[in-house]
Amino acid sequence: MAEIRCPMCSTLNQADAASCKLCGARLKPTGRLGTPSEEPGPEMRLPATGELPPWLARLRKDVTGRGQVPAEVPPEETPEPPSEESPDWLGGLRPADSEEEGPPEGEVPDWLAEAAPAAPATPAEPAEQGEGPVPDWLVRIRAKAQADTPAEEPADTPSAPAPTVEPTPPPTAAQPPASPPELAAEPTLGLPDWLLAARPDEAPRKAEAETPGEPSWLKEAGLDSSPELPHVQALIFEGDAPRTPVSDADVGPISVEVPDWMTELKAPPAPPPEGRPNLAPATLPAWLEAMRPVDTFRSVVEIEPEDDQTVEAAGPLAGLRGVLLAEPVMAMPRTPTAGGGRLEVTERQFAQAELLHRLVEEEQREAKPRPQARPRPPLLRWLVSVVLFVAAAVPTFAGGPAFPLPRLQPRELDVLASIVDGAPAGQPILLVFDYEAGYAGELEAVASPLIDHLLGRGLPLATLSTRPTGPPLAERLVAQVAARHGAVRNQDFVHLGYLSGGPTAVQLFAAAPTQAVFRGYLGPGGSPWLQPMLLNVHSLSDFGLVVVLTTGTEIARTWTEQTQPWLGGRPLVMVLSAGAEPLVRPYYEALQPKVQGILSGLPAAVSYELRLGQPGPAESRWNAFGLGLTAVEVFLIAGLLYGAAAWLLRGSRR
Amino acid sequence: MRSGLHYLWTALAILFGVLVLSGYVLAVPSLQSIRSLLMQWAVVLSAAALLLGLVNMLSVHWNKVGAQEKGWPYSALLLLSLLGTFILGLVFGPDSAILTALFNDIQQPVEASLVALLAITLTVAGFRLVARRRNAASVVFAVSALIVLLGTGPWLIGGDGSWFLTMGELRAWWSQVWAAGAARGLLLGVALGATVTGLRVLLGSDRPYGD
Amino acid sequence: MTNEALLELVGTAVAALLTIMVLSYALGDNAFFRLAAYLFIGVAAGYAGAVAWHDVLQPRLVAPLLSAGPAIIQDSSQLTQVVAPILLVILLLSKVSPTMGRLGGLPVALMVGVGAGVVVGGAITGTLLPQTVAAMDSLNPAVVAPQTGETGIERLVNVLIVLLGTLSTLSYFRLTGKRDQPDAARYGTRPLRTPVGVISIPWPILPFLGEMFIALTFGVMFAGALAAVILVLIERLQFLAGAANVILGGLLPAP
Amino acid sequence: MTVQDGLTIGVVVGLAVALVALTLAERRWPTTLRRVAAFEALDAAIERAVEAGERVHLSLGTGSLIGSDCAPALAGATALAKIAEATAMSDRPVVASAGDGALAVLAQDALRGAYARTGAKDHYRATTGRMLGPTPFSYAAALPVILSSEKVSVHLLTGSFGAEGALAAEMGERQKAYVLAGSDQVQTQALFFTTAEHTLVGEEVFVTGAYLQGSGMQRASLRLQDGLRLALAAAIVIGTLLRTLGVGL
Repeated sequence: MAEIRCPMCSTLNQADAASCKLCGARLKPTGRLGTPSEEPGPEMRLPATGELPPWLARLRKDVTGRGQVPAEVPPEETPEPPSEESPDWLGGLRPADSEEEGPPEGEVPDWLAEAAPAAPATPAEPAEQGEGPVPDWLVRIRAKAQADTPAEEPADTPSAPAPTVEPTPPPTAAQPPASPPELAAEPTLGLPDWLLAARPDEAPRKAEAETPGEPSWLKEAGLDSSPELPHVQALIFEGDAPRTPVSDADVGPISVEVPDWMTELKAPPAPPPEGRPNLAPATLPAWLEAMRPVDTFRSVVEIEPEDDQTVEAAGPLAGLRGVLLAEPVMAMPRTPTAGGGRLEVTERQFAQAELLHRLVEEEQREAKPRPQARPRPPLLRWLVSVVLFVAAAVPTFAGGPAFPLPRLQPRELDVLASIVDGAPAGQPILLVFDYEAGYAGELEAVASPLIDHLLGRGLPLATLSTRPTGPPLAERLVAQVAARHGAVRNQDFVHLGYLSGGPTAVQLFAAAPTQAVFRGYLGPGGSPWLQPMLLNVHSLSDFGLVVVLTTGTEIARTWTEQTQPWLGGRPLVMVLSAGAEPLVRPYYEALQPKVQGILSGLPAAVSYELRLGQPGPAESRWNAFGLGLTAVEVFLIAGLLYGAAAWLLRGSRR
Repeated sequence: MRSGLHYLWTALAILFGVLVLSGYVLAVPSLQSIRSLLMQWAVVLSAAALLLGLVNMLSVHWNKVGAQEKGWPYSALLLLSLLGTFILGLVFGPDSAILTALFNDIQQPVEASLVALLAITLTVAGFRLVARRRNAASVVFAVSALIVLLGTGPWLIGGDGSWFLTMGELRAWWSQVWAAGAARGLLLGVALGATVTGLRVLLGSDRPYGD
Repeated sequence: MTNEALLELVGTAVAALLTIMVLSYALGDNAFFRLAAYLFIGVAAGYAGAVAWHDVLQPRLVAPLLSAGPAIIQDSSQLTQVVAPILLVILLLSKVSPTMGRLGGLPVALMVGVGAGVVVGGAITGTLLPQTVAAMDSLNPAVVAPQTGETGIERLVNVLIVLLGTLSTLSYFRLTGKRDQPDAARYGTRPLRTPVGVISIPWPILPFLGEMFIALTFGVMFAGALAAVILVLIERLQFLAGAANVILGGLLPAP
Repeated sequence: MTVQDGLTIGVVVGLAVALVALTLAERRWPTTLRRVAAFEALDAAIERAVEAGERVHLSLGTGSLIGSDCAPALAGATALAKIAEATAMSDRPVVASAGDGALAVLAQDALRGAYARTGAKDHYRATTGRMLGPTPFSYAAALPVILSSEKVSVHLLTGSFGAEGALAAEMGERQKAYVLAGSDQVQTQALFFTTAEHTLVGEEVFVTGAYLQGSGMQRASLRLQDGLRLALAAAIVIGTLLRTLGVGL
């Protein structure tokens, strides 16, 4: 492929371009550990892959208790920890007192003590002198790391991208590592702590060590953005970190996201984990910045593609790939100063401190947490349900109250009846059943007098539907009415079946009915067009009348417009759900009507039944319909009154 | 990363769209038949996509059952009923007695009951709207709905009187004249939006397909 | 009781039970509702799949292919009618596999293209032109409306109301704003001096009227929809009553 | 060729040319989108959902992909891609659903493309673009489960819906989610007006994509829509006058 896509702005660039032509973001991975001469790149970008590394996702899941997309959780993993443990250190937070210092030596996990004998586990001091410029310790780290590791590392081992060192003063006066050289010398330095924790024998011991020795000085972290911020102790966190089997796929670089545990940290009294409560869903994580203009879109840590990741050459993790290296995180824009205290700080601690710092910094931007809506019983819904059920049921079961039947026939009913009476004898009538099965209750009541009328005249019927569920609905209704007239299926009425393709197919059918429908429904087999009553039908205009039964205005419009050219002057009649009528009526009332007859709503259907002198389903629902609508009207009026009263009350209070 | 294929699909989508569109507006027989052919293909594809959708449903619920996720028994029920109905349908055909029974005794009643639930939903929503959103529009909305409802249904009291007849006429006037204008305006607006959306696809700007 | 009658009885009982289970959603989401819903979704999906096979894929693709056999590739009309769609369907189905899925872009592009073509053609020829032309109604009082029989001033007033509704609704929508005031409201208020004093009226008036007309129209449609669904609710309850009758009648021996 | 055919061709070509021209003009005279409260709230709601680890659910409706009811779904798919890009890093990325097989395939494609663009290809799961049920009401019946089990807090309905849309919107309200609903069917819009917290009225359903950091053409098309609407209004006024004067049209 000749082009690559900028991870920042998605612009296509030449494959060999070093930076994006639009936004200037670097397109190539930056330097490697093995090339120390390379200066830290000025760019800090969003991870090229941009994804939340699975381990972090799991971490978050564990801490927050929120599940991940199921498929992403490897089955063998049994992540345990966190919800119980993370709270521990959170819960232990209390205001630090200025004398209080970092964790006592004894609390440094043994393995770390072993691993870094040179690094005294010195407590950090809440020092104020944080504004030192370029961290020369970092330079030393590099030198040392280079000196120490290269021999063991394959020459081509990719490493973390050269990180950025910005001479800007760190926002917090925190004291990171006091003795960088030793840190750098430590082979485990570049490893995420949780990886180390994965060492089977040491993990338990560490866990033990942690819990009691809650670093109380940490507490302050939750309270303000005081200089202690960076003292977040990663070691403790290790207990929470998922001790997953390390696989290269799982080892992700540090994400730029603020994990949820950080968010939790914010809540002044550390919330109990089980509650998982009212977390202010507030702080804008950096990745969300992606939705903002490009400049704010940069992350602090650059993450390389997986295959570029370092294969650890030394130490217990030798052979593992993708383990975190110290540099990128260490080199985050901050300036360590030589503080009075010295603290063993891992890159995880750094990362956490950085996150915490950002969090605090961004606090201004916080949205208010959504007030947790207390679930209230839906009294209104219950009331409406009961009233409507009763209103609909009483006339059904008790027979009353009796509503007066409509006396006047709507004008359009006369028009419709004369269309039916004028339909040429012997020519089949096309009935299109285009409604959802759910509306059968309404449309069957409305359409049955019309079908009654048609069958009463002895007209043969052919049904069709553009919905898969249409044919059985047609059979339900037509067979029911036909029983009264002694009409027989496949003799007096035929089901053409399902016209596939939905609205698109209407035009195909209108143009050539016999080529659009292949097999009927409940027919004797073979093409439905071979039925005697359809033998003379070759085009749409061979039907004496087209009736469309539908709930949807779209369907009604489709049939109106698509069939117009092929109707050959045959009338088109719409049987509509009450809701669809207002939008179809313009076609009926136009100066050149495209719809010649319309039948809609229960009152019209009852009038039709009265006209035919044949009480049917419409009439049987009349009383319930009346009572139901009355109930709805009462609710609407009550709503209006309630609204008006509330408005007046508020007005008077003012 | 976008591949050359993506551009090919874009070009083809534009081509197909333009062919279909010109079949609409040009009365050239060859164009018409190309359009009709393309639409038939689309119909077949749409049916095949339905099967793909079924596979998608099956896999989603299969995973749920496999992982014993919360609510997995429902998913198991769905799997059973889906596969059962589908296989019965394949073997006996959709117009067999068994499928008709499944339709009439399961699908239709449930669907109708869902529509019946709408009655409650809409009544509650209507009440809430006028009770809470106190502005001119919601008052007009409620009054308008009331006019139509009162003019539609029978009245227990005075159902034979002149008031009722007047209400019926008011309803007709209201819904056929007063509402017709805005309905047309809304329809025109929707058609405008649909046209422009379709044009964006035909111009290759919106490419919701492929990668 | 015959087998058939028994089956029908069972069917009615199942339908009634499912109806009650679904209606229970009115009180709140519950296990009964979900059971019924999932059963329903499965049946509806299986049914739709069976119809798609029996009414589309089988008659249009499989049957011609089987009847023609390998010779089908020599028949040019069959090539376009049968072979090409079969290939497209295979490409589409290949989307199931992640590696092969890329070629599945072709059938999707075809459907999107066809859809876009249909939309543009349909919207212009189906709505934009005819509705615009229909909106141009004569204001001549002598014209008679064919279906409603209105004449004279009555019709003129009606036509004017419709025209006002259409124009004000169109004026209500505005998607772009002035650069310096993107959040300007559609209309504000302005004091108007009247004999009874100064009152504030919405201004510009047309978008305000548009909003009112839209609310009015929504009210009409809402009422129509309510009338429809109330009827369905009634039908459900009547069905339940009937089912109770049938079931009780079927279970209890006739006296 | 009849007058109407000529008119149609003219309209189609004219619109296409105008859209391209406006898109080109977009660089120099960028379109200012009028602030719409529903869309502003949408932005905020998506942010909140992502932070709270809740899901955004977008529905492409119960229409079809090949019919005249596909337009809102096409617009919805564009919006879906934007939202997917924005939520790609969330541990609960956007989930899309449809009531039609082809639309579900479209949703999957839109998601896959969006993740590929953000470099989060691995985040794509075929199950995040789902067909919930093949018929409108089976689709609506499947919604409560997806809404609660996926912890949906933003419920977007941009597609073609019939009356089932009212149920779909209300299910979101029951979940206390942010609900933004639009349909191309005016009748359904009327139901959304009561059941949804935010309703997209009229043509607003087609502009969701443009409001979510839309492309140049999407923004330009808003200008085209505004211009066309004005032209329609003018045509109606002029046509009415001509008709009144007895000029045949």
